[in-house]
Amino acid sequence: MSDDIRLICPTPIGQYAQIVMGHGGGGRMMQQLLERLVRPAFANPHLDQRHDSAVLDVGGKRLAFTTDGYVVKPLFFPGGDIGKLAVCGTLNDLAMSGAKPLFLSAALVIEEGFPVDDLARVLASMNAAAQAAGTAIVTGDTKVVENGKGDGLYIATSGIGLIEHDLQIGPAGIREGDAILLSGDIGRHGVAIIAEREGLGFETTVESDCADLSGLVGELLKAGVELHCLRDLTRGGLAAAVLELATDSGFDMELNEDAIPVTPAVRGACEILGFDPLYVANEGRMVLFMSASVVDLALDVLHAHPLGRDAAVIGQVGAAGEGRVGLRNAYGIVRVLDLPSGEQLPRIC
Amino acid sequence: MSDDIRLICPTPIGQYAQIVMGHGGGGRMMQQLLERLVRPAFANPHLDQRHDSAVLDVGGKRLAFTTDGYVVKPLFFPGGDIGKLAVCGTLNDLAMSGAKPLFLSAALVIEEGFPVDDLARVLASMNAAAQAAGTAIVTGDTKVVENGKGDGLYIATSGIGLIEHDLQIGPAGIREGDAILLSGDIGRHGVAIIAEREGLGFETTVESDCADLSGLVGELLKAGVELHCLRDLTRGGLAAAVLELATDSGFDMELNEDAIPVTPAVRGACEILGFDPLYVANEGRMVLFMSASVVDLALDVLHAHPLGRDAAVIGQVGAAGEGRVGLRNAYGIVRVLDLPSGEQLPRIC
Amino acid sequence: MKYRDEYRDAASVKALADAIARRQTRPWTLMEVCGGQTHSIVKHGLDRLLPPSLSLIHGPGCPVCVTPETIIDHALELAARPDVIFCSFGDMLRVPGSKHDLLTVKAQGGDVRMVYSPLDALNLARENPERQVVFFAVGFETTAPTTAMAVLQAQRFGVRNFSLLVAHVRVPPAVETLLSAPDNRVDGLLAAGHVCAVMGYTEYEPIAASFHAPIVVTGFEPLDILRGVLSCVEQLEEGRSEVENRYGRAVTREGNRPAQALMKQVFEPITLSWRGLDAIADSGLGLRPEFADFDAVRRFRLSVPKTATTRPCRSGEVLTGRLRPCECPAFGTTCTPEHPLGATMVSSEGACAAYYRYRRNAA
Amino acid sequence: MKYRDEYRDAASVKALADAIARRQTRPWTLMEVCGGQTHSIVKHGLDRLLPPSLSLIHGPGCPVCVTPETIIDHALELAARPDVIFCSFGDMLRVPGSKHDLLTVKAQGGDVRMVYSPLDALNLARENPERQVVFFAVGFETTAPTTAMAVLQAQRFGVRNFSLLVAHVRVPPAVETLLSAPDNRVDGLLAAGHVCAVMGYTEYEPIAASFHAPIVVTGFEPLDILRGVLSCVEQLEEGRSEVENRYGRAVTREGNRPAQALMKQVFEPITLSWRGLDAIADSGLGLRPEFADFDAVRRFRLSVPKTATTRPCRSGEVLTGRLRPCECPAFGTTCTPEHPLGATMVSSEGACAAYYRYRRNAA
Amino acid sequence: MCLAVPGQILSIEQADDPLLRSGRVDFGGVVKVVNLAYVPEAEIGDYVIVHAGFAISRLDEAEAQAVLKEIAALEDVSHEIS
Amino acid sequence: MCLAVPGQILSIEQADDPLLRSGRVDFGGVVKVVNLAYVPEAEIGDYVIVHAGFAISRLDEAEAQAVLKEIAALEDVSHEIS
Ligand code: SF4
Ligand code: SF4
Ligand SMILES: [Mg+2]
Ligand SMILES: [Mg+2]
Ligand SMILES: [Mg+2]
Ligand SMILES: [Mg+2]
Ligand SMILES: [Mg+2]
Ligand SMILES: [Mg+2]
Ligand SMILES: [Mg+2]
Ligand SMILES: [Mg+2]
Ligand SMILES: [Mg+2]
Ligand SMILES: [Mg+2]
Repeated sequence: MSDDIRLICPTPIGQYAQIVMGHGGGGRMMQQLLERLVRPAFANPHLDQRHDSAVLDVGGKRLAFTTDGYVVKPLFFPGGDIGKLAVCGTLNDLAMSGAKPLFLSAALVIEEGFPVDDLARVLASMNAAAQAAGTAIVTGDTKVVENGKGDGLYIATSGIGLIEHDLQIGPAGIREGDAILLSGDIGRHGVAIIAEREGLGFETTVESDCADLSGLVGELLKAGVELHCLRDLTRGGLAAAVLELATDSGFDMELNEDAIPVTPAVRGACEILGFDPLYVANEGRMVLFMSASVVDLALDVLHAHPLGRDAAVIGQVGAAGEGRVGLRNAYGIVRVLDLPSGEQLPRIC
Repeated sequence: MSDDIRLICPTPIGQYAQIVMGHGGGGRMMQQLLERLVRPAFANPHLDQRHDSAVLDVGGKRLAFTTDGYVVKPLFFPGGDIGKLAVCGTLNDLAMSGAKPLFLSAALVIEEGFPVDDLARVLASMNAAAQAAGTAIVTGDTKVVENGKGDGLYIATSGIGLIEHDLQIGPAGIREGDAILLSGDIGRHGVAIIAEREGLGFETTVESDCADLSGLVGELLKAGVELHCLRDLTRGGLAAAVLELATDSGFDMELNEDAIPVTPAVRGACEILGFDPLYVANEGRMVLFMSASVVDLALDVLHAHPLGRDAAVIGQVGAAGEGRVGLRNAYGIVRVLDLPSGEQLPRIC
Repeated sequence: MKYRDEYRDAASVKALADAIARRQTRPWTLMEVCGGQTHSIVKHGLDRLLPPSLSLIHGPGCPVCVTPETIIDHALELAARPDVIFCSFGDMLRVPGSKHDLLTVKAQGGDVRMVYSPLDALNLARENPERQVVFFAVGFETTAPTTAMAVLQAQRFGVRNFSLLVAHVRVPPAVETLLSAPDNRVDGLLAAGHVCAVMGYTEYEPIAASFHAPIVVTGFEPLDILRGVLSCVEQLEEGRSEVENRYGRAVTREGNRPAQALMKQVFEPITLSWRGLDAIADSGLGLRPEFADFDAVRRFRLSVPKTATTRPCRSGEVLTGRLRPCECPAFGTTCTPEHPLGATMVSSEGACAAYYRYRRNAA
Repeated sequence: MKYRDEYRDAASVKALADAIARRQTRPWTLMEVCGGQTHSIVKHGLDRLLPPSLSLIHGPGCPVCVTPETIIDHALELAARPDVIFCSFGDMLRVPGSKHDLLTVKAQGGDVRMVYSPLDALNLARENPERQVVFFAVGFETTAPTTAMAVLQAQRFGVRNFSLLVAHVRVPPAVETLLSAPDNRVDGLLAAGHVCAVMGYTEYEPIAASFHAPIVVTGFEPLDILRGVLSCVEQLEEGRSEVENRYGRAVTREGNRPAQALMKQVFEPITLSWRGLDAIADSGLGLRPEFADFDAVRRFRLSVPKTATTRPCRSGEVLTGRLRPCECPAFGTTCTPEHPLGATMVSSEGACAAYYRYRRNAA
Repeated sequence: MCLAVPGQILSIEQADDPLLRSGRVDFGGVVKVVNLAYVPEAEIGDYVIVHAGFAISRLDEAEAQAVLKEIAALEDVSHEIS
Repeated sequence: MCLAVPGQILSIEQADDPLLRSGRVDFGGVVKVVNLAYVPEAEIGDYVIVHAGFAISRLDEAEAQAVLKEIAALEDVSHEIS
C-alpha cells in the first residue's frame, strides 16, 4: 500500500480570523502563526537563526539573548511553580546556544486579587533558581491587570549569556549522520500539570521535570563534547522539537520509538487521555545532536549528571531532504511524525 | 501655621493580602510592593542601581539591560499602539543609561479570540519602532491564554544596549545644585488613553506622547553634554519620576510648577476628572539632571530635536537630605509633592 | 481654560490676600464647608497667604468622607454579588467599610465599575439586561439632581435592572448641627458654591441670622476662595452676619429650579447618621415611596448591618472642625492614603488626605 | 501497563501477521467499524504488516465524525449563550458546524469546558447553580450508559440546571446500511470491542447471517486487531460468516446488563441522519419522554437549522469505505487537521486525520 | 465636594425634552456630551458649569467679568500701598 | 471510538448504590476515581476497562492469559516455519 501524499499548497493562516488556543499549543497552528505572521513582521538575520536564543555580536563578544512568557496553570504544581519554570526556561534557552547564563530579567503581570503571599513564594523560587545557576535577576517590571484580565500571574523572563567557546551550536550545525540523543524521560511536565487541573482529578506522583539544563550543558562543553545542536523540549514535546529542527536544518531524521524513555505513570495518564507522550510538554529535557564519534563521551558526562541519568541515543540524522521525521516502531514500521494541529485535546472516542 | 508632620513608621504592606490595582499604579503602593517584596526577593547589586536599566559588565563591555511589561488599554490609541509602546518603552529605559540600543526581545501573551489582523498591526508597529531606532527584535515568544484570562494582548519587551561613553548616568550621578530639565509637555499619554476608555467618552485631539528618546539622548551625548541622570516618565507621571530619584539619591529637590509645560487639552481633561497632570502617565518624556553650567548647551540640543522642542528647566537639586520634593507655585508657596497612593481615581466630589 | 485660569492669577491672589490682611483686626475662625474648597486651599497653599490669626478649618463637605459605614457595607455586599454590576464614582472605591473597600471586592472578582455620571450607570443597565446594575448614589445637593434624572430616565425607558444605593446628604442640617455644638469655634462659613448653584442660598439666611454667623457663598478657584474669606472677614469685623453671594457667575439666590424640581420629585429628606456625626434630622435624602422600586436596599433585601466602627479614627472631630488632621495620633502612621482608617483620609478632598498630600514633610 | 503492553509485543505481532499471510489465499476487504481501531492500525502500521491483497477500510465508528452538522450547529448556538456552560469531550471541540467550531465559540468568549466524563459536567452543574450546564452527549453504545447515569443522578439529586444535547448513535443499524449498499466492497467486519463490552454481540448474529459476512468482535491493541483480522480471514477462507468474539477479556455474548438497563431506561432508538450518511432508522438514541426535561433542544427551544453542508467534503464516502482519504481531492490541501472540512479530518480517530498524521509524506 | 468645571456648549440635541436635552461641551479642547436638561435657558456658545455629566448652571459672563474688574481695582490699591 | 483502558481497583465506595458505586482505579501509577455502578461484580484487586469515567467491563484475567498462550503457540509455529 502506498498512501504517501504530498501537501500541494499550504493552508492559509487566515482561516481562523481570531487567535484560538491551538495557536499557542506548540503544534502546526503555532508554527504557521510564527512563520507567516511573526517572523516576517520582525524579519532580521538573528531571528533567522531559528534557535532558542539569538546569538549576537556585541563589541566583539558573542552573547546569547532569549525571552519567554510563562502562563502555566496551576501556578504551583508538583516539581515546581511558575517562578522556577520562568527562570529555568530562560536558562535553558541560553544553554541551548552553549552560553553561560549571566543575567536575567523578569516582567510580572499580576492579576488583581492575587495573594501577596503567593507572589512572595514565586519570587523566592525565581531567585533560588537564578542563584543556583550562578545568575541573578538584575532588572524587572511589575504590572497589575484587572480581575478577569489575567490568570493570577504571568511572567516573562529574558536572559543574557556569554558564549565562551568557538562552536556554532544550533540548527545550522546539524550534519548528516549525527546521532540524536535525549537527556531523559519525557512527558512529565505535561502530565504533572494536567493531573492538577480542575476537572480531571488525577492522583499521581508524577513531578514536573522542570530543571535548569545550563549546568549539564556546561559539563558537556567542559568535557570537550563537540555539540552540533541542542534544543530543550517544551510545548509540543519531543515531536515538536525534532520536527522543528528537521524543518529548519533541512535534514530528514529518524527516531527509534523504543529508545525513548517514558515512565509508566506518564504512559498511564497518556492512555487515559488519548495522548501521545511524544507530544506532551517537558521543561527540563533536551535533544542533543553530535557526531557519532563523540556519543560515548557525551553519554558518560550525561549519565554522571542527575539531569542526564536516563540519557539515550534515540535516533539519527539522515540525508538532506525535506526535513521529514520518521518514527520506527518495534514492528519495524516507520511512520511519519507529524506536528499535531493545535494542542492535544483529551480524546474520548 | 505649621502642619509639618513626619511619618513615624511606614505602613506595612501586609494590610492588603491581595494585589489590588493600586499596586501597579505607579504610586506609593507600588513602591512599597517593590521595596518590601520584589527587591528583597531578588537582592543583588545590579537591582540596587535602581535605574531604568541595569548596567552590566559583560566581558569588559558595559551593557544596559532592561525589561518591561505592557498592558495598555485600549491597545490602539491616538498616537500609538501597544506595539509601539512596548518597543519605545524599552528603548527609553536603555537610553536612560545613555546606552545605544542594540537588540530587543518580545514575549507576547495573546488572549484567545484576539483578531489576527490586529496582531499583524501590532507586530508591524513594533518592527517599525525597532527599525527606526536602528535595532531589531532578535528573539521572541508567543503564548495564548484562554478567553477571559487576558485582555487581548500583553507584551513584555527586553532590550540590550551598549554604553560607549564613560559617564555614570543614573540616580547615583545626581549632585547638589544640578538643574532639572524636562524634555516636553506632560500628561498626554494618560489623557489619550483615558479619553479612549469606554464609559468616559471624551472627544479629544490629544495624542499620546509615545516616542523613542534614544535618538535624542544620543544627540546630547554626541554634543558632549555631561548628563548626571535621566529618567523617562511613565506610570505615576513626572511626580513619581522625580520623587523616586529624590528618594534614591537622597537629595531634596524643588520644582517650579509654572515651568512645567501642560497643554490646554490635557489640563481640561484633568480638570474634569479631578486629576493632577503631574501624576498622569507619559511615554515619551524624560527628566534630565546636569550641572547648571551645561544647561544652555543641553537646551540647544533639546530644542533642535522634535522630541525636545518644549524642553525647559523645571527645577533644581537641593542639599542632601531626606529626598523631599517641593513644588513651588505661582504664589510662592512650596507644597510637598507626594506620591499618590495607588492609581489616580477620577473624582466626582 | 476660560473662566478658570483668570481666577488663579498670581497678582490678583496677592492683592486679595493683602486686602484680607488689611481688613482683619482680630483673630477669626472660618470654616469652608466644602471638601473641594479644602482641596483647593491646601493645594494652592492659600491658608499660608493669610494672617496667622485667621484660621481656616475644614468642614464636612465631602460625601466620600461622610457616607456612613453601614451604607459602605451595603455597597460591599452588593458589589460582591455575581449578578450585580456595581457602579460608583472613582473616589468612593477606597472608602473602608467595616471590613474592607470596594477595590478589594473588585480584586476578589466583584464587577465594580467606575463611572463619571449616573447616566453612565443607566447606560450599563440598558446594555446588560441580564445583569443588575446598582449605582452608588452619594453626594450633596449638587449630585442628587443627576441621580434623580437617572431614576426618571430609567422609569421612562422601563429599565428594570437599574437601582440605586442612596447615600445623598443635605448641607444645611449639617451646618446647623455644627454651629449649635457647645464647643463650636466657627465664626463664619464659606458655603459650598456648587451646592448653592443648585439650591440657591435662601436656606442659609435663617441660619446666618440665628447663629450670628456670616455665610458667604464661595467658588473654588483661589480668587473665589479669597473673595469668600474677605467677605466673611469684612462681615465679622463689621459685626454683620448675612448671607452673601461671592460666586455670582454660577449661583443665583433661588438656584436651579428645574434641578430642584426633579430632585424633589424623586427624593425626600430623611434622618441620617453621617460618618463621624450623630443622626441629624432631614440631613439625608431617600427615594420617595413612588420610586421604592429603584431602591437597591429593598430590591436585594439588605439587612441593616450590626457592625459598629471600632477604629481609632477621629474623623468625626476632624469633620466638625474640633481637630486638625495632624493632631490625630493615627495621622501619617497607621492612617495613610494607602490604608486609610477614616473617610477623611480616603477622599482626596478629605481633610486628612489633603493634609497628608500637601503638608506632610513640607520642604 | 498490565493488560496493554503484553498485547503490543513485537514477536507476537510478527507471528500473527505471518499466520494471516499463511491463511490468506484470495484478496479480501475487511472493515474495522471503530475509529479507535483505525487509529491503532495506522499508528502502529499494522496494515503494512498485512499482505497487499488484504485491504482494511475504515468504518463509521467515530462519533466525532458522524455527528450531524445540524447538531454541531445546535452545540455552537448553546455554547455561545452567556447563561450556558457547555461541556464536551475534548475531541468534539474542533468539529466544524456550518459556520465554525466550538473552539471558535470559546475564543469568542463562550464558556466551553472540556470534560473527561459526563459526571464532571453534572458536578459543574451542582457547583454553578446559577448557570445552565449543557453536556454534549455524543458517542456509541459504550458512552450512552455513562450519559444515562448522569441523567439519573441529576434526577435523584434534583439538579435542575443540567441538560443534554444528545447525539448518541447505535452501531448495528449503520452496519446493516453499509452492508446493504449496492456498491458494498466489504467482505468481513471487525466489530467494535468496547461497544460490544456494553451491548454484547447478539445483535450482530442476524446481520452476519443475512449478509453472509463474518463479524469478529475485536479489541484495540495490535495483537487484538491482528487476531480479529486472522479470525475474519479464516472464516472467509472457510466460507463461514459467523459472529466470533476475539476480545474475550472484555466482552461477553450478553454484554453489560446493568449498563444496558440504565441506557434503555433513559434512551430510546430514533431515526438519525449521520454525517455523510442518509437517515437511518433506529440509528440514534433520544431521551425518552420521561426525561424530556433534560433535553437541551427543548429547554432552550432550539430550532432545527436550515443550513445544509455545501463543503466539498467526501467524508460520506470515506465513512462508508468507498473512498480512501488520500483519494479525496481536498485531502492535505484545503482539508487539514488545522482546518478540517469534514469530521473525518477532525477526530484524531477519523480516517482522514489518521492518514494525514501517519501516512502523509511517509519517510 | 461637587467637582464642577466650566465648559462651552458646542451643540444641543433634543433641546425640548425635559429629561434628555443634551449637548457637546468643550473644556479647553476636550469635548464631552453633557446632559443640559437643568439649563433649559442655555444656548450654543454659552458657558455652563458641569458636574457628573450634567450642566448645573449657566455661567453668567457679565458677572464673571465684573468680578475680575473688581479684583483688578484691588490690585491697584495693593500696588499703591506697597 | 470509545477510548477505554484497563486499570486495577484500589478501593470501593458506596458499594451497593446502583448509581453511586465508585472506586479509586490505578492505571500504571496514575489513579482516578471511577464510577463502578456498571460492574457490581468487580472487587478490589480486579481489573476493569474504563471509559469516560466509568468501568464498563470487568476484565476476565483467565481469558486474557489464554489468549496470550494461544499467541505464544502461534509464535512457535512461526519460528518453525521461518
Ligand atoms: S488621620 Fe486617619 S484616623 Fe485620624 S482622623 Fe484622619 S482619617 Fe481618621
Ligand atoms: S480529506 Fe477532508 S474533505 Fe476529504 S473526505 Fe476527508 S475530511 Fe472530507
Ligand atoms: Mg527552547
Ligand atoms: Mg526563548
Ligand atoms: Mg523556551
Ligand atoms: Mg518598568
Ligand atoms: Mg481570572
Ligand atoms: Mg523607565
Ligand atoms: Mg525597564
Ligand atoms: Mg520602563
Ligand atoms: Mg519560546
Ligand atoms: Mg478578556
